Amino acid sequence: MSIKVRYFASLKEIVGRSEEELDGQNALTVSEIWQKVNAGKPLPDNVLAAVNMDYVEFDHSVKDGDEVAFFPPVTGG
Amino acid sequence: MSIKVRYFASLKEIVGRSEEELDGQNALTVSEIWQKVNAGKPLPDNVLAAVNMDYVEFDHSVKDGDEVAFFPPVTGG
Amino acid sequence: MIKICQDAFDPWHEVDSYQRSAVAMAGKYGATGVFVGTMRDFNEGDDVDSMILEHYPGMTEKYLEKIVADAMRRWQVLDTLVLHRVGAIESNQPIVLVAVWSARRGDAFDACRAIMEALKTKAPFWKKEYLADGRARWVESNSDGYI
Amino acid sequence: MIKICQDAFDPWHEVDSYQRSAVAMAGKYGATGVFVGTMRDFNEGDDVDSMILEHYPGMTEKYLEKIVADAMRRWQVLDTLVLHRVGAIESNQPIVLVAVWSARRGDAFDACRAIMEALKTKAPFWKKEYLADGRARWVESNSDGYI
Repeated sequence: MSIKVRYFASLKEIVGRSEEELDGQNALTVSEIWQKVNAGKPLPDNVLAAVNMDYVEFDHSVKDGDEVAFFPPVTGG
Repeated sequence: MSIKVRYFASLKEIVGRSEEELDGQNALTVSEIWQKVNAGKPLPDNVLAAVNMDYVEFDHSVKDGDEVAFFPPVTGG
Repeated sequence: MIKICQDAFDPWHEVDSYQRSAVAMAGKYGATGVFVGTMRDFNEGDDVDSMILEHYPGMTEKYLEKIVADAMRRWQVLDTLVLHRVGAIESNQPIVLVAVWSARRGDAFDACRAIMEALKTKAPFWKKEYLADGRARWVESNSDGYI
Repeated sequence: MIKICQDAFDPWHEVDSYQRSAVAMAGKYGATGVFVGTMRDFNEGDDVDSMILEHYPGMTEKYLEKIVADAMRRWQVLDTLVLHRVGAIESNQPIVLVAVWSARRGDAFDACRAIMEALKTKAPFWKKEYLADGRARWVESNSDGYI
């Protein structure tokens, strides 16, 4: 099992990748996931997070098998 | 010259006519016009009045040549 | 544009063709707000078969012009289309169409709604309903849109 | 119905054909509120040639379903149609369509606007603009609809 991390829109261009897998982690928060896969780089302002396609706060605890997504404010419609 | 008086919708059915002419009158208010052509019958509740196709109050003074209309609340749309 | 329609109209076709003809606003409008009022087959608990829409020719057009001009003064609107049916109407036929084109959505939403509300309180149209049980009655007043 | 569209769509044709297919609501709806968002050829003072609309497949549908369900709980709505374009879009092409059918106009107006506002703040779509001067940029945030 693993955690899938995804990036969208401008954030995908900033981090330079669209997705990655994080193996054998548990009980990390969304913030800690970001730190782990982005070498301690601070989260850009205004970034939103979703776990399993639901908006979450950054202290939300991620389980093995979850999909975590980071993206800028939405601009559809 | 004369004043044209018109009725619409349910009010037209109540008074039993759609229009009439009132000759040689001047400086009457809209209320007085109604009294004159309706033999003193009281104005039904909620009736609206227009002079020359603009809404007016019942104390509006009517001039020779004007068109006066009486009708119930509007229900279009 | 404002039109009083003696015959049935297709609101989506009207909006589409008006929009295509209004070439000057192509690329300028980001928002279109549309309202269509359609005749239901029920009202106040009764089945309604058909309806006659009476109006005051001349005053109708004058007030629709006023109502649209007021909305265009108040909001940033590029263009509007207002159609209202008169005469004999059957259930499921459109009665009124209000369409507003603007650069931004706030103006389109607000102006479309304001035009409809003003039309409902000021434009001289009256509905007479013919019920399934044979009765006929004048609709007495317009509601606030929720009852 | 909710649809994510890869290709250009004609909003008036979509509303018309959906309405014709929804035979159960014929005669029941007295009000239809429609909003169409269209790509302008300008934004923030610059000429815009085209746009890429990115989205988060799966989450997009999930949030649109949520948004519509919320509106249907809150207002008396008979049916809704929500379409949103993704991929490469040119100026003057529709981006989004929201249509709401209800018995009375208050519900159609309020639900249509609430769905649009929720879509603008919650549905995971992102716009990248390609400007006439050769630059490209991500749109950074949605406005309140007036600026």
